[in-house]
Amino acid sequence: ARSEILIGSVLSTTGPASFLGEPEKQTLEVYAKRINDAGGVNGEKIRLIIYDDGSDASNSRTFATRLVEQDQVVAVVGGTGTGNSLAMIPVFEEAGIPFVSLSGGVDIIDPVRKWVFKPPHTDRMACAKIFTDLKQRGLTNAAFIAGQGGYAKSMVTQCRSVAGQYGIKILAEESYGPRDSDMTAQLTRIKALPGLKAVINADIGQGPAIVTRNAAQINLGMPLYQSHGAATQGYLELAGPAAEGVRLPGPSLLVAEQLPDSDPQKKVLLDYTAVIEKATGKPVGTFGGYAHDGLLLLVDAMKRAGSADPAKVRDQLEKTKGYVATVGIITMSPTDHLGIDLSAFRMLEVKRGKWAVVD
Amino acid sequence: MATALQILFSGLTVGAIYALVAIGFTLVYSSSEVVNFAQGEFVMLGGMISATAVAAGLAPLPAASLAIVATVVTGILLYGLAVAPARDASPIVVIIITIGASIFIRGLASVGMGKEFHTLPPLLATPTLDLGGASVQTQGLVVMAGSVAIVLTLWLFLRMTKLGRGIRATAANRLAAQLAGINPRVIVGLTFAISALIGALGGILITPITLTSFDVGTLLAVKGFAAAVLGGLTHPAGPVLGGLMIGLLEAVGAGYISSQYKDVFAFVVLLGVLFLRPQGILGGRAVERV
Amino acid sequence: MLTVEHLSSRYGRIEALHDVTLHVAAGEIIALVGSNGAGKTTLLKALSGVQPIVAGRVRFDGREIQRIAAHRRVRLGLVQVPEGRQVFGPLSVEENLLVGAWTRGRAIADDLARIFVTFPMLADFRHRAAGTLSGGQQQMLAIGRALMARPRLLLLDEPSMGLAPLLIDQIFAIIADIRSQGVTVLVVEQNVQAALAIADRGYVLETGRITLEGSGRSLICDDRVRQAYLGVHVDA
Amino acid sequence: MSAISVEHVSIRFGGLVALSDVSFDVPPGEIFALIGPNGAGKTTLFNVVSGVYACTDGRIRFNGKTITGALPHELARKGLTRTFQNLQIFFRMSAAENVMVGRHLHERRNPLLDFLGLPMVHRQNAESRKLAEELLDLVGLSGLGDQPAGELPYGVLKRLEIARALATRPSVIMLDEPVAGCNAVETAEIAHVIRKIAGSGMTVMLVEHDMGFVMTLADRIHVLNRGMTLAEGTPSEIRNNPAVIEAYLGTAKPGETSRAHG
Amino acid sequence: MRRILANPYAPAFALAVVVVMVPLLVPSPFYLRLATLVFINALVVVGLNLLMGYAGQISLGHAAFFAMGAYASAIGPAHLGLPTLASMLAGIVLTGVVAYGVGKPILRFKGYHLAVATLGLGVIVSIVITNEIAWTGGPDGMQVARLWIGSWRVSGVANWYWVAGITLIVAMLGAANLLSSPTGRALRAIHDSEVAAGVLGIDVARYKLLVFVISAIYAATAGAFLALFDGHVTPVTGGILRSIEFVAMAVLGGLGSILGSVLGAAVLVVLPQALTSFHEFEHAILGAILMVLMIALRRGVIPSLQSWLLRGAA
Ligand SMILES: Nc1ncnc2c1ncn2[C@@H]1O[C@H](COP(=O)(O)OP(=O)(O)OP(=O)(O)O)[C@@H](O)[C@H]1O
Ligand SMILES: Nc1ncnc2c1ncn2[C@@H]1O[C@H](COP(=O)(O)OP(=O)(O)OP(=O)(O)O)[C@@H](O)[C@H]1O
Ligand SMILES: [Mg+2]
Ligand SMILES: [Mg+2]
Repeated sequence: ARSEILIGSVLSTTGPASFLGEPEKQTLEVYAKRINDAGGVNGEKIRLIIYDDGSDASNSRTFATRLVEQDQVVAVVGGTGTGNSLAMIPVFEEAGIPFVSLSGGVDIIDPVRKWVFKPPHTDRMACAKIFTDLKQRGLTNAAFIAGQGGYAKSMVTQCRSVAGQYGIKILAEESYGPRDSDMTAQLTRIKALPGLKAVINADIGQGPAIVTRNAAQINLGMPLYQSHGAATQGYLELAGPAAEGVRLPGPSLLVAEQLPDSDPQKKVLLDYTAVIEKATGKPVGTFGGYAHDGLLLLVDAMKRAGSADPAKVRDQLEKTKGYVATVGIITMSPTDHLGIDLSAFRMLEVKRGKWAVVD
Repeated sequence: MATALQILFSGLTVGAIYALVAIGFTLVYSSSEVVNFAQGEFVMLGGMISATAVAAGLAPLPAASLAIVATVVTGILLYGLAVAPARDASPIVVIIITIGASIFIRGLASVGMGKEFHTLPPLLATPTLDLGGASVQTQGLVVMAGSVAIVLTLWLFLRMTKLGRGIRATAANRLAAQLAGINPRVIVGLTFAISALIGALGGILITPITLTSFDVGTLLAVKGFAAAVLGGLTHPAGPVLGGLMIGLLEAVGAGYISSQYKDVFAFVVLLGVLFLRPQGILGGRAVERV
Repeated sequence: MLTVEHLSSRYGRIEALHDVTLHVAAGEIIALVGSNGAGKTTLLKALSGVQPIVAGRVRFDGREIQRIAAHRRVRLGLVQVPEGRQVFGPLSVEENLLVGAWTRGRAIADDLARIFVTFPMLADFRHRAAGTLSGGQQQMLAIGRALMARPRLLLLDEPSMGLAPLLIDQIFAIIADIRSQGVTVLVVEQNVQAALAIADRGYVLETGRITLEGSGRSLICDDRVRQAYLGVHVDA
Repeated sequence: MSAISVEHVSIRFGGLVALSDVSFDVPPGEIFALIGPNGAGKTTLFNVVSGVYACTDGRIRFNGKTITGALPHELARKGLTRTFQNLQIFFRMSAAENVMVGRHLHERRNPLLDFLGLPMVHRQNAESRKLAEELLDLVGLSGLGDQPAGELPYGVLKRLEIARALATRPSVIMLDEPVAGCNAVETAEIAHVIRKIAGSGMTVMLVEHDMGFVMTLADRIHVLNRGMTLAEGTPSEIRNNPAVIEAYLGTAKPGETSRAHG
Repeated sequence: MRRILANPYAPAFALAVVVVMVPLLVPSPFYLRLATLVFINALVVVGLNLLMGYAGQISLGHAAFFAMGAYASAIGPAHLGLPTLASMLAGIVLTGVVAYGVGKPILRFKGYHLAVATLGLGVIVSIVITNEIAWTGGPDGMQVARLWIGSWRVSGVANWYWVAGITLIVAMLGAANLLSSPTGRALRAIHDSEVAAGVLGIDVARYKLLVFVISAIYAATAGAFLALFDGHVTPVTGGILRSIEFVAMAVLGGLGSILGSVLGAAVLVVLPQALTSFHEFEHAILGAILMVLMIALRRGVIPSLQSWLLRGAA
């Protein structure tokens, strides 16, 4: 037997998606160390090999090949953007290596592919969560303002496709560029739409904070929703008081302390929060949580398989049942490589500069 | 009406930001015909060092001073260690060197100051103002005033002072400048230092609006470069005009045409302008005789 | 005032100057003549410091200057009018002249006025961009710019090139005049006759070597010079 | 029919009138010189005739056909080319390649065939190269073909431009100060070359300040002053024209101060 | 020595030797993939070098042509039901046509103005690709169907290695042919003096356009190869950063040197792979190496080495 279990990862720690990739990388590193300190997996230490694809899908593919051919890893967790994951999938499918993707796009697990799994919420779930909330509040006319990155575009596309099911009318889809610093023009245009009841901002990075501030600046006068991409402490700090009242679908991770003790996730969430805050000095966020779930799902499957053999690990991944993760409680099956449902999301609202649970 | 005004202010705010970045380009260009692509990193350093220092507990003013000093030192080092040793290299080679420098600076900044976004408090206590039914960020006004002030100073400096003349002479003909007793190294090094100063100042002023992170430099540099060229690299007011035009066109595009294609709109209009005035909006006629 | 000993200089593999030795005494006018490609320009550039030298010594006022940077030699009073004029194109005529006085203090208004008297055409165009001037006008500007530095030793590279006949006369008159004001002059000229006529001494440069030297008058009378540079057919 | 006729040509740069109502005719095969004080507009006139500048007013005809506003390469195709006072050498090429570029119009050039590198392209290259060497010989630059042009001295480059222009096989060649920077011997060599090409029927227009050169070479001389025609005539007429002496030649007899000529 | 260095076909032969040797020396699919990426990038850079290094016209928008070739190969089969080969070829031709249409007006600009105009072209193309999600899949990109040439399914590293390698050799031979021809001389003349080229009968505008179109076709071919090779294409393919990277490759290897173009591409493709072991310092080191290389070999790697070798030989 080998003395080390090699696990590969390709993340976007630079480039436009570095906002996601960086916390993913930190989480993987912190947890790999913890796992090894606790004796490793099946008595063997794990070793992570992490590459930065600079948010370029062709690079992801090159690194995927490198992981398989040169490094000979037994499993891969990673792929920050959906495009990056999609570009790598054929490599892992061909090589027969289990791949736990950290990207949001539903295309990754729909259709189901033999070797590909993914813990993160899909953007379609975020849409559903927002639309449900809108409907409950009777705000059926909404407009989108979104960035031009993969996360934002994909979310808007998904939302558009399910809006009808929730009786939501989308009156406008505005967008802004990757480094735009003032979105008042777009918001002004949206604000002037007759009958509009709510605005949804789909983006990651600095965009949501600027939109939130600009909305306050021009006195938008209607509820503003963000996506789970803004579910970070950083957003609250950057947007400042302007964020008051903003809602978003977020993982329980952000409100772990507010959960009742009976909540099955509470312990996992608090543990994760404590570990990351101690190791990095930075607050936790949704995306780091994905990496935590991805790595631990793999480790869990390896433990159940009693080996790091790729095929056995894959089979065990597919048999994951009731696994408590930061995104929710995961139960995979041959027809479902995602394993969570809408209940994994909570509607959060910013109250006095903090996240508060609405439902 | 209020809508139009709001869009106008949005355009002016963004335009002033581009202008502030663009000004730094013209200075180095005016002494060496080189566009320094690390200019965006000067802007980044100004904002990031200030923000990091503030986060570490420093008061805003000392933090900003620290950022400015550090950026100017970076500018001088960039010239002394990377640009000056390349001596007689052609401008395109020096440009690639500055691109290498910008990758280098960005890489170190990401390690040293992290990859998170940061912000700084705005300069004025009232963050927004109501003007004719539209609301503007006071910081936007500060940025506008700042860029106009910098350009005026720079213009006076280049046109009216001996040193300014020396800078322009060095750009026009380095050999002849040497034969007139000018030390081109000192001159070009000086312009790097001043443009780093302008960059850092710009970075500090715009951060309350744009937020900042280790990689803001690249796109700001691209927009600033376009603004500087379109406005006219050889005229000190060129970058401001170019920046404001790009900002306004983007805002008009986003507000009235299509927010997805606002950049396309801005670019097409500006290229049209370039056809009418190939030397840039304010650039002097090219003096090239046979 | 200037002594050059065993100077060699090269462009890449090609040696353009071999073992050149010459001297210029204070107050002299020295003419340097030679065919196209002889190395005259290279020699002047080596003296002014913009052309590296591989061997030899250059002494100015007894001080070795071959390691001193070009811009610092200007401060010592060694000023060159470069070949091909090299004006600052985008700068105005007046600004070009002011840059010429870079190494000097503030009292330059008189000098400026004097240049404008010498070259009235420049006065007419003082606010025009130098790059738009005609070739001859630029030549005047280049000479004027060098004079603005108040040289002690003026190196002139083909000052009469591209100038109208009237002006050529004037240029040689100016050379004589500035010498009378105590400036030493080393002039490279293709107008060999005129140059040797006003020169105290002259050197002939052939493919990078000094092959002849002597007083201006003796060189004009030298058969080799007459045949090679003045186009006078001499029966052997 | 005149090879070149310039009819009432004017051009302004901003406020400056560089040429004002200039007219003259150049008969085929003539050596026609243009002289005048610095800044008189000689180069500008060359620029207008060769299509580098568009004139503000007036008309230019070439072998009877109006060419006003035509681009330089169109004129070259018709048989008109020139050299430059401010050298325009292809510095990144060898001397021979500079001349080969002048053969452009007479080469069969099809980018696709060129891309494929067919043997005919190579044959043609060899032929052009040979012709280039011949022209270099003609202007007295034998053996310099392989020298990078950027490394050649000023005087050599002036001749290289002449060889390059000749390679286009023009019917009219315009030379802007061809002997600037040349000593008397070199000047005589170039005069010889010019006589030779004029002898072959080519029309030569030239600008030059070397009066010895101009007076011995030109059939006719046109004098410009401040953008306007001052005089036109044969060398001896011009030499003795008081207005020309006053504005341009000076009291000294041409040839004495400007340049010695055997 | 000198003869070899001066031979215009030497670079293509040198590359041919390398193409044959690499699979024998390092048969791992990963290295072959890297080599293939080098070939694909080099294809763009050789074309760009014709434009920049020889004709002296800068382009900061060549990734736009690269992306057009890539997306045409993807969109044809996915949305129009065309065979991959046909849509690839159509895409390359179409890119040439676009380059012609765009080049006609913008090549009137010079220097930095041309840089900005081409930059604008790049920005426009990447915005279109990002926003026309129905056609392009938006920022996440789209799958690309496999290429069939007759009954040969061109997929996998081994196949693409040879396709890209041989195409590059052909492209280099073509470039070398072009340069030692009237067309090439016209381009080089334009670089040094447009006005002199004009009075010698060269239609400056036409030749600039010609080389712009040729370089666009090189880029589009390379883009198509990348898309078909990866099986997935995203808008990053056409981003400004990619355009700047191409320019950096050309300058690093040496403007005006065909072999330099290949080397420049090789350095900038391989270096990031080699630097991964530096983890977070990867980028800082990449930037530092780029700077040091450019300072030390300031005419580009190949021309600098060449003049150094020649000097040594003399
Ligand atoms: N930049 C250069 N690179 C290489 N060789 C050069 C360079 N400049 C000049 N040379 C060579 O050096 C030699 C001397 O040139 P130089 O310019 O000094 O001659 P010159 O006497 O001034 O000629 P001219 O009368 O034509 O101006 C010539 O053989 C020339 O080919
Ligand atoms: N492109 C231009 N822009 C502005 N002014 C110009 C331009 N071209 C020429 N001029 C002006 O036109 C006038 C004539 O210039 P031109 O070069 O024709 O003179 P020239 O007769 O050739 O003089 P020289 O004998 O000194 O070469 C000059 O005053 C010059 O400054
Ligand atoms: Mg000379
Ligand atoms: Mg002239």
